[in-house]
Amino acid sequence: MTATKSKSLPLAKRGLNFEMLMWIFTRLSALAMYALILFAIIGALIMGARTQMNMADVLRWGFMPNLSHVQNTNVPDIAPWSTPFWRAVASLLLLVATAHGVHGLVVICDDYIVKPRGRQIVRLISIVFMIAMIAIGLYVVWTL
Amino acid sequence: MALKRNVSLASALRYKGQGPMLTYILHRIGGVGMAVFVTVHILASFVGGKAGIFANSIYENWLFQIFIFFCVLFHAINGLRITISDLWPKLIQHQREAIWVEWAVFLPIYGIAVYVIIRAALGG
Amino acid sequence: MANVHEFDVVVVGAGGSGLMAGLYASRGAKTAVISKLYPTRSHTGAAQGGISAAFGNLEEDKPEWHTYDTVKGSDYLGDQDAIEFMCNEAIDAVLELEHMGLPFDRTPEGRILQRNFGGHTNNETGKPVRRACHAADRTGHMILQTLYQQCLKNKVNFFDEYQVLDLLLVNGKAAGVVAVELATGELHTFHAKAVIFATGGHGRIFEVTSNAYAYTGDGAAILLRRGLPLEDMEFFQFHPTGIYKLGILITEGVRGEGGVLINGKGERFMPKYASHVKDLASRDVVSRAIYTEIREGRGVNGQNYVYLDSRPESIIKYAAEDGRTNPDGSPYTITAEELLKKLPDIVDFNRVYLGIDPMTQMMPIQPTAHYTMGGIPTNKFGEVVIDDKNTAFPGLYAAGECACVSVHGANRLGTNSLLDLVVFGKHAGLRAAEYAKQADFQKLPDDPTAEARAQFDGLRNGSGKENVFDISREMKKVMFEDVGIYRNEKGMKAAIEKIAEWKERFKHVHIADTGRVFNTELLNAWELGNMLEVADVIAECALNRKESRGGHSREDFQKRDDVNWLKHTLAWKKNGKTEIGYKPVTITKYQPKERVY
Amino acid sequence: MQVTLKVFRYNPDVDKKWHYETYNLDIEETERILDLLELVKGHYDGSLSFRRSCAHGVCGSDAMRINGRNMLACKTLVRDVGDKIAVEPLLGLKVIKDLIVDMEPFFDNYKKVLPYFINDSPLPADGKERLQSPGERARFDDTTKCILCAACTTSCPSFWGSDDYLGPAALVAAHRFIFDSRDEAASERLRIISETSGVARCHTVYNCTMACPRDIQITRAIGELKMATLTGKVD
Ligand SMILES: Cc1cc2nc3c(=O)[nH]c(=O)nc-3n(C[C@H](O)[C@H](O)[C@H](O)COP(=O)(O)OP(=O)(O)OC[C@H]3O[C@@H](n4cnc5c(N)ncnc54)[C@H](O)[C@@H]3O)c2cc1C
Ligand code: HEM
Ligand code: SF4
Ligand code: F3S
Ligand code: FES
Repeated sequence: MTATKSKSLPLAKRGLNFEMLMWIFTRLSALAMYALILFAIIGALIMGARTQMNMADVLRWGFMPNLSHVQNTNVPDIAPWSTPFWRAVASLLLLVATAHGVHGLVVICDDYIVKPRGRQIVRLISIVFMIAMIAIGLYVVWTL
Repeated sequence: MALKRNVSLASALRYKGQGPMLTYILHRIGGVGMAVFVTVHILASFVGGKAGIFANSIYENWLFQIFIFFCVLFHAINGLRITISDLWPKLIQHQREAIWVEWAVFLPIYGIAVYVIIRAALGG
Repeated sequence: MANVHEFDVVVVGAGGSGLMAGLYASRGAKTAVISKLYPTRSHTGAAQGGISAAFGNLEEDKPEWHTYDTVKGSDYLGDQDAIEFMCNEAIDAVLELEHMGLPFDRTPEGRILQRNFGGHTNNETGKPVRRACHAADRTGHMILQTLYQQCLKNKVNFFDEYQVLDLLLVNGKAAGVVAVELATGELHTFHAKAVIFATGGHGRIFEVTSNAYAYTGDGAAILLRRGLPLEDMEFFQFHPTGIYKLGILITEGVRGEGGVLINGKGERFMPKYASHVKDLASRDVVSRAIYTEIREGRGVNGQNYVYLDSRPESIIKYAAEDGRTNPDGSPYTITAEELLKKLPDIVDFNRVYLGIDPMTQMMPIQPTAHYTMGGIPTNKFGEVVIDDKNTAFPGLYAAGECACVSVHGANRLGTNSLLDLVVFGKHAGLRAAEYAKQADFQKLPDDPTAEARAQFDGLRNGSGKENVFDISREMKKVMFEDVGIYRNEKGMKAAIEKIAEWKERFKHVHIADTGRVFNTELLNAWELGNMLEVADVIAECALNRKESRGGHSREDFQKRDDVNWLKHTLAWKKNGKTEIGYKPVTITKYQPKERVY
Repeated sequence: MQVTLKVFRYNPDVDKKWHYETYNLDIEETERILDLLELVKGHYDGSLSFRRSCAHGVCGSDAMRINGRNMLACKTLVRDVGDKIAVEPLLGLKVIKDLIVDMEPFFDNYKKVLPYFINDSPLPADGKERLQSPGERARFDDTTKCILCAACTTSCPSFWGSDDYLGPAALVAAHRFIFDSRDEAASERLRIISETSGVARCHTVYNCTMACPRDIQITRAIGELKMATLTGKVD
């Protein structure tokens, strides 16, 4: 008997679909959020947050590296905190978190709403909602 | 006539699942909690004005902080556990240990945070 | 008429034999499979050890040896033409299962793995031979699942949870069956050209049994009521190793892997009774040996059980004693890990029901009522035959444990039943479909459900003084003690009298449930009626046969008597009385001789 | 030993609503819950209805909720659950009578995943078995053990939500064939289980794994399926 041969099905045959793509997106986005948050926290510490901010403020910044999250702190110079770089990081986090969160809500709805029509409606609403949130979020991030 | 299949929330919660069922419920609460919070937060920053101030007063309420921090922390830690065991299905056989570790990480951090929040609330 | 369904072939029962029959019949005819349980709940799923076929994947083996072993195992009461037919078909039958996807355990070369089983030997050396193809200790489960799955694939029509109550015979031909739909309590008539019975056995008439609650002999009783005979009902197999008191089966595979029986004094006793194959002697021999030990006071702690020892160190010790070797000639050894892989469910049963670990502790065991050798007489094509000349009854077929071909004669070898299901289930299905092609529907009686309804009404309208549970418990006890492993005239006569008494009491049972939906109380009562019917025939036939042979051992006639009793029993019910006739045994190659293991 | 047995009762022919009935029984601690139910049926109330057949945990008839958790009544001894015993029907399926639930949606889901061996290639030239190494055989051993008792599926919150979720038992069946080296329809099955009603609805709640009387590592099997739908690797 020959050794076990490895078996892999081509993509076209197994027809990978949206459901599973979103499933893996949820996990990968979770990891991405960890990475981004960690990145923002390290950034804050490098920028001097150790002495000028308390832990809660650092975390708040970490979860959304947005200028408004440092305005109430003792940081003397908030200019380095509002560079396009940090705005970009914040935007990325916003995109990832909104997609993750909205899809999460869709998943929850799927558990209870079964009729194809109902599911369509949920998906429609959530897409509109997601786009709106991203637009508003980006506006806030880039204009504040 | 047969009884309907509907599972009421009460009977669902009475089912004696174990650790993972509890984490699933809390994860779900955490996820929804955060989604609602983030939405309101973004909208509040966007609208500003009176509504914004009102929203901010909610965030500053210590009870709310305890709740939202729970959502964030638990969802994040539990989400990491899920992600790891999903990406490496072989690790699923260690799920019991994973749940222990999860609580061991979550409880002290959350405990300290709650302490800080309450102290701040009493002090302020 | 409401609730009348029309099919060419109707199969009653969805165990291994029923599914096989349904699968094959549906290829040539419009077929329905009716079962009182969901098909996957059938008792075939409980079979553990294996299914035999002389592949010789591990050591030399051939179908002729298998044939001879089966003839010898049957104590020469098996019909040799049918046995030869079955053993020759075995290889293809098992291969077909494999081709259907059945996950057999494998040899390193990737072929089907086989193990030893009682009574299966190399005819030249007399040593046990590895003939039982298996999937861990869940072979029956895999067969049942695989066949059910193939039936789904082939879109067989199932009527799940319909209990058949009556067989319709018109103009001397089968015309269909009547069944109750459990979920609604409604009676349905299945109008058919051919009917196949595959309803399994009736071990539930005994107190300690490995059999399912569903094993109440429905098929046999229905045919009996319709005036058809049953064959060799006195032969019932007691499996040597059931869990003490519970009767849950511990497969012979344990001994196949090297386990041994130990009495209360800590001695291995089987060599005394079967010097060649010892613990792997055929079941009747081993069961009697255990009982003899117990009767002579060598049970464990003076109780009526002995030990089955499957601890790896014991296995290795006794294997060395026996000079047992691996196929390559090296001494036989086994580790706890390997054993766990080969017998996972056995380990599980011990843990759950006894709280012991068979790797470090011995299992308390006692013989348990296990298998119905007798049943509905058929020929090797599954056609029901109704007299000593083997006249087939048109349109009526039977297969599996409820049938008596007879390939098992007075004692069945382990693993031969699963084989029987697959081989004769298939042929019954093929034959029935073939018959249905050229036959016409018989006209149904005006009120086809009358008889079934009358039976139910009878149960509901008695005086309501008697309790089904009590009658059934008394019956089980008496049958196990007096018509069990050892039998004598006095005990059996008393049992027959008691059966008559219970039958009288049964007419007055109390049925509290007046509903229609899942009236399990009514159905259990109806099943008790079947068991009483079958128990009666068993006791009468056993009393009548004045010899000891295979599973039938009489203390008052201890020897096999080929001059007077080398013949099958046929039993009819006429006006409430059992009538007994005989049928010759087909002997082709193997003349009866003394049976030593 | 004295136990109290509280049983969920509902008889559609007479009751409008379900209720509990309590029985005080004197039994051995080594008796099965199934034995207690038989005793009640035999001596207290013959109308009590439940399914059972094999009585030793291999047929899958008698899955029910015992003290709030899905188990087989025949594989649970009194000593495992204590002297206060509550018995209720499975969740998420219609209750037809007492402890009997409507199994059709469960079996319908099972049937959706093509739960049968598919290999239309010609048989080996020698007409014998399709070869399979012990390793390949071991790959899917765990999921061949399923007895379709429904304990898993009816313990799953996703299934409680809606029975269009295939549920763990159906996924176990899919696993059994997808990872069988001899089977050729893995891709069709993967497509089926990656629909909205499939593996994506499993939130790793583990209730299934803990309920399974056959000790099948269901959550792990589902995990392997999830990865297989993404990577296409089925060995
Ligand atoms: C514990 C155990 C272990 C065994 N191990 C082995 C082994 O290792 N090797 C071996 O060869 N043999 C073994 N046997 C024997 C073998 O498993 C059985 O003889 C065989 O499975 C019987 O199959 P069957 O198809 O005749 O009946 P079953 O599989 O029992 O099927 C009977 C069917 O009939 C249906 N039915 C019954 N009455 C009615 C009715 N009135 N109306 C409608 N439907 C009805 C039932 O629902 C069921 O579907 C074992 C038996 C037991 C009990
Ligand atoms: C580090 C941060 C995060 C991690 C590690 C994480 C991880 C996960 C994972 C793994 C899931 C899938 C759970 C499942 O399928 O059972 C999930 C679901 C979900 N997440 Fe997150 N998440 C994070 C942040 C967020 C944020 C910021 C939101 C809100 C905006 C959010 C909202 C949700 C929602 C609503 C669900 C669906 C819950 C469910 O299906 O039960 N998550 N999360
Ligand atoms: S996987 Fe386990 S719990 Fe689920 S149906 Fe199969 S045996 Fe029952
Ligand atoms: S309980 Fe349900 S959510 Fe998944 S792990 Fe089991 S199927
Ligand atoms: S009665 Fe068969 S599993 Fe419990």
